[in-house]
Amino acid sequence: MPTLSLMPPEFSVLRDENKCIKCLACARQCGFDAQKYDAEDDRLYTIDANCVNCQRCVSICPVGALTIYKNPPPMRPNAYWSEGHLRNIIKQAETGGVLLTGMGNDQPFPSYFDRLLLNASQVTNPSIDPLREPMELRTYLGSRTEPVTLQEGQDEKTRTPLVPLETPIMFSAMSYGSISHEAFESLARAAKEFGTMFNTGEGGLPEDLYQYADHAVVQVASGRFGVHTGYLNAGRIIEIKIGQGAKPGIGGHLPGEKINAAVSATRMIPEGTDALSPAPHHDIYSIEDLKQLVFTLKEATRYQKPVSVKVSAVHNVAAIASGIARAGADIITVDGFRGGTGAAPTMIRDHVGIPIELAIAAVDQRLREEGIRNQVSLVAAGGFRSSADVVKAIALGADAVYIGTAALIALGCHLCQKCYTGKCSWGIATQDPYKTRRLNPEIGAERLYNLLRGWSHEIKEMLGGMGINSIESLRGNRLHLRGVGLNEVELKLLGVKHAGEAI
Amino acid sequence: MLREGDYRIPSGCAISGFINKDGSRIDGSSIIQSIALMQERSNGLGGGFAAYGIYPEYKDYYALHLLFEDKISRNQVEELIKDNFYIEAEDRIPTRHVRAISKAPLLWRYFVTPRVSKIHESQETEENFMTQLVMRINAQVNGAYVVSSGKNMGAFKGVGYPEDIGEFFRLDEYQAYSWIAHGRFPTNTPGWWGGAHPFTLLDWSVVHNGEVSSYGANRRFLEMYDYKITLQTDTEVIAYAVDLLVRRHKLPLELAARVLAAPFWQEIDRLPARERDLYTRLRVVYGSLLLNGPFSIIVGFSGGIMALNDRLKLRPLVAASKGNTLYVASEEAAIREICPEVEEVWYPRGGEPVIGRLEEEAQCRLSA
Amino acid sequence: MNYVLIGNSVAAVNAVAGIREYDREGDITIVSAENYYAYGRPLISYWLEQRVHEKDLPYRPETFFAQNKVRVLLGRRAVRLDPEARQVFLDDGESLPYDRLLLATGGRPLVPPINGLTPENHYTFMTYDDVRRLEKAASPGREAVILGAGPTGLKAMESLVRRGVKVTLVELADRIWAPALDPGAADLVTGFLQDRGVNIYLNDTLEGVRQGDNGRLDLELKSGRRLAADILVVAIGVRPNVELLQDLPGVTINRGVAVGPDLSTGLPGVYAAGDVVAGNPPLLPHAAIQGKIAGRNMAGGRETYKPVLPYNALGILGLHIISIGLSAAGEGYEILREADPAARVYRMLVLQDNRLVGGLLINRIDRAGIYRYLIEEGIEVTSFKDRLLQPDFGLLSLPDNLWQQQLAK
Amino acid sequence: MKKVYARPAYCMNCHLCEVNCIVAHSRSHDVFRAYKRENLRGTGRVIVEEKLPLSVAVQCRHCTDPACVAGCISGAMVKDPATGIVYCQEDKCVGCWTCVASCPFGAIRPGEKNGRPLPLKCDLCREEGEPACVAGCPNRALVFEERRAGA
Repeated sequence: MPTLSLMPPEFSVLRDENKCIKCLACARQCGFDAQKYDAEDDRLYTIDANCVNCQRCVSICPVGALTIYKNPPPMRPNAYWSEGHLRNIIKQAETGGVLLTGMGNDQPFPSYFDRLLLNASQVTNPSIDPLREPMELRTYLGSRTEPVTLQEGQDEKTRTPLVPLETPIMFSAMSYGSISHEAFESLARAAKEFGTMFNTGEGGLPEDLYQYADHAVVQVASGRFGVHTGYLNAGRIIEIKIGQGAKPGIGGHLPGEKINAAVSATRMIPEGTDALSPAPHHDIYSIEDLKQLVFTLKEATRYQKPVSVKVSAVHNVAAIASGIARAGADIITVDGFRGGTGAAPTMIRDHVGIPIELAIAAVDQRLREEGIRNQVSLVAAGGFRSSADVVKAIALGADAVYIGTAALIALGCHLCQKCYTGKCSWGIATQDPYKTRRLNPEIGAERLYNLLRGWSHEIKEMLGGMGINSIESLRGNRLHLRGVGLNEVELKLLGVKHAGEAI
Repeated sequence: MLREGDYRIPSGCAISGFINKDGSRIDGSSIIQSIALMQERSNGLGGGFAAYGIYPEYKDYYALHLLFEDKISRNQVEELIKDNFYIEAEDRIPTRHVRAISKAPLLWRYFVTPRVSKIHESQETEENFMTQLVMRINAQVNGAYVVSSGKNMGAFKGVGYPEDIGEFFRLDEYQAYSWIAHGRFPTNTPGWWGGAHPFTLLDWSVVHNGEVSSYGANRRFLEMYDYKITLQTDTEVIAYAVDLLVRRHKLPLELAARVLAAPFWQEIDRLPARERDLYTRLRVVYGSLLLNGPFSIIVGFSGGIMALNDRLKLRPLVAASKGNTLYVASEEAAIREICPEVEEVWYPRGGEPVIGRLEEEAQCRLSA
Repeated sequence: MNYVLIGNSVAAVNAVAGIREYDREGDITIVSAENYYAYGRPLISYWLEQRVHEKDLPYRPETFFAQNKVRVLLGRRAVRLDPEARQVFLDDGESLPYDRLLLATGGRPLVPPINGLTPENHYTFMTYDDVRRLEKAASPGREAVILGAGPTGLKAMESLVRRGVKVTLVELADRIWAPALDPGAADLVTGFLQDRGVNIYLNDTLEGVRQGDNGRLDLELKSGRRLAADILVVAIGVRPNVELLQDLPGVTINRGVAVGPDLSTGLPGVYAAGDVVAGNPPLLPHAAIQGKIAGRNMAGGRETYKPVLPYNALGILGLHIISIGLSAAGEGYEILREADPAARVYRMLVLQDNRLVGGLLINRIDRAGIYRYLIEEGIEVTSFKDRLLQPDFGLLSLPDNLWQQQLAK
Repeated sequence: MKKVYARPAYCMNCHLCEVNCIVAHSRSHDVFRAYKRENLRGTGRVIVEEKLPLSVAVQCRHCTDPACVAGCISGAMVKDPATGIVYCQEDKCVGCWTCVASCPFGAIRPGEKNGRPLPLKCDLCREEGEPACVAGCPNRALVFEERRAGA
């Protein structure tokens, strides 16, 4: 590293000395060595260059003495050579490395959620008041056997049970190791309490959290970390992870520093070694290989666990999804280009994949055209920011959605995008015991529960407004969507009319 | 002016129907009287009837009721029919002049039976072959529309108040063991005869009051099963849904009703294990066929009728009985109008089907 | 149940509380030789220097006795006990029957026979009456000699110095407060006092007292030194007031009254607590704890008194000293020590077999109780010995199970 | 009785319990005045001990038989028989610090207020309902609850 950085600090921390009571909470809580205390002089000071704007100090300061400012661009404004490009280039000139980042794509690509509007009932049919009438969000995931036959229990032994969700929102795959035990437990507890699912991600399920396994989607990824028969049978759903929205086409890398004893035991790898997930599964080089793995997992669990296959939303996702359905999967999970990650090369995160809205529309339409939509559940992931996004996704054709980033934000994440450093000040994306304890799973679970509760209630309100009292009547019901500012191709792909067009 | 099929048309309506379970047949004057009483619920933009048991002499033939806007379409359709069917009889549907009715299309009926070779060619069952042909005509032949296609039944519908339509079609001259009727209140004025109720497929006929908010979900589900949705009306998807569930997936009508107006999960959760399993499967597998939003419907079919309300009972539906006759209607007055001394009157709960079937003996007699 | 408590100091008051935990109704009578409601004896030095006023002396508010339904007989002395009849006789002839009796008579100052020493020409430093008498003499500019540089002598010294009296301490041992201060600490404290104008004579004692014509005392020390003084305070120790039980069959007197683990004496229904008990250090915490336990046991409790090691917190002229257990030990013990003479800080821990047996803290006394806990519980400190004198020493310095157990209390 | 229990697994070493304690025990009940006018920094009655990554807030356990009460020479330190709260009647304290030597948790520190001695110890915010340290703990590392002895 050169001693002189060509780049001035991105952020400045301002301390209002009139307010500061020198309780030192900021210095104790800063995860990035930006807040310092000099005991000899009884003086607090900051090293701005270290600040990542995670807002931990600002949040913890009992007197509101701290503000973090984004420094003005260190250059003459240039619409083409943006500050981001400049900083990246200089960083790479200094390090020669691949740019790494965390969380989801933060670039200003269009959001189709923001170009879709919902319908509501007026006069000709009544809206339904969720406070007065039952409003059903229960959603089942899995393959539907049709037609329904009356012979009771006739196919019970071979029938893979469907998995009920009390709300069509699950917690995305975030592996133990990439996130702390505390964060992981928060997700697990909230999922169980609310009656939905969390996803273990690719790092296995810690022994002490098996009590939540009946609400776990247990993932099998290319690294096969923590995968054993007990794990597969404990979970409610098994998910084969092929791809991830934040980094389609590439594998994962959890640095050795995050592999402590507990993570090592759960992942079944030596302590302190890097956990490398290969880009492909080395036993899946074709759709028929996938089918083999699907059925291997089904055999291993006596056909009692629905198998999900998770792919990134890429250009030909509809065809891929069809293949997955025909390979025997019960659930297809599609992760859009806004999906988050603990660590990804910046260029991949920001420039690969397609928006989840288009992917949902394409996959749902394709499966319907092939008449196999009822054979699989479609789960969408990647950048769900609100209950309205969820409603729009379901209207486009998803059965349920995964939320990851939103869940982390509920847990305290401030999107500083430094997950890959393992220094997370909020105790989420770290294994540092000084920081993980900042996330009390009791509180974490409560906050996540509250989020699900709030969103679910909003979904009910929106459904009621549309005159619908059950979520399945929204699924794929694109008539309740209208586009704004979308061109004809976009409207056609999404299968929606433009706002202003009649029903 | 866009018409049915070009976009969705919500409407409010009046419905009425009855069945003589002993199979005795009566003419159409009483159903006209009943539906006429609810004129308030219609606006003169659509009325229609379905009648069962009206063609005993052709009971083994599919009775195709067709409307044509012009001769070109009629020629096209007739070619199609000749290609695929033996035609036992054909004629113009008898009408009489009614002042309120104008701009009637050409109305024809054909009593047909499919050519076996064509069925083989299609690699489908006879009934699927029939439905596909009907949908092909509706979707592909501009200006032609199949009003009904069942056996020993027929639908009669058009633009106007239902009593005028009944008069126009001379329903007083038909004898049927069950009649259903519809007076329409669309919230726009497409003025197309095909858009009136009932909607039919094979021997299913559906009249409907309400607006189904789940239409998009229902429709896209049915499309997976090769139903060509042409009218964009709720009634059409209801008819197809019943056809899928009962004819193709072999569910008893009672259970099909539990799909269209599914019990709430909280009710299902309280059921004994076996029933819970069945009802859970019904909802899970056919969730997309749940008719969400306000509706009351009467479904007519060979040998019976079924009335059903949405599960919140957001639209009116009354049932009554006297002797062997079961009446259902939007309003009690519409029943009392034709049967002043009903023995029993009740208001079916939301989601609870009211089904009337021909007695076994009558069934045998009619199909003999 | 009829309870009679002889004595009205800390032990008796705590006995009342102890009794009332078990028995809300029984009659309680306190016989107090002093004319005051119970007060903390150590407060007398604060009273003398006017940091505490008479109204603040009471150990418990007067309402305490009413609330607990206690009859208090002030200024009455118990003179005879009839264990057979279960009666105690007072100096005015009244007799009180008892079912349970507590002997909490405490002790009195030890005054050795010294030539010329009379009750009139010296002061003791134990009771409120003592300091009320002393107050009259202790005016600024006068000179006082205090015999004995133990905690009592030192507190007397402090209050007299604060009143402007010039004080000389005479101590028989080779250092002040030898049972609590090791030589290093004693030096520090001695230096501190000398800086404040206190004369200190060690290895010396008083041999004779003469009253001069001017009313001043002429004191002759063993070393031959002669001291002139206006005030002589004798503070060399206390003697238990055991007279009531003297010579009664079944009672063992060994300086104090011998008691069983439940604090009962050999006489049926008779208990003892506080300074009167044999082997008990004459310290307030011990009296309080024993009083409470004796009270409970008198009323039906079955509690054992686990002897508490002596500990003392003493402030003298702004210097704070906490001594615990064998705080003055040296030879044969492992000593951990930290001293900062400039700040007059001295911290010393005494270990034996890797267990703390004593501690002495001067001027940096935070968390002292944790050392006392380790000493009392006899906890092995090998694993955290190096942390004992660290500035951030605390509960977390102890092994996990210990601090967890402490915090769960 | 209800006491404050520390849950070290969730103590994140922010020391805000100390700040909240100080404010609650200040004259002004205002954080700025408490620190900047009343100069109360460092006078928390709860002590956050650090052995990083571990930290824990230590405070009075309100013992059944409190050694500090037994040891108090002036009768200032008492245990309220009704509430069980051990607290110091400040105007009676003479500052001998026997309580400091008595407390097996080291939960009493010598302090002063307006030139008078004041033992810094938790009084469970006697008149305030939920103690300020518990109410303000951002991570519920402190709880105010009744636990059965030995539980």
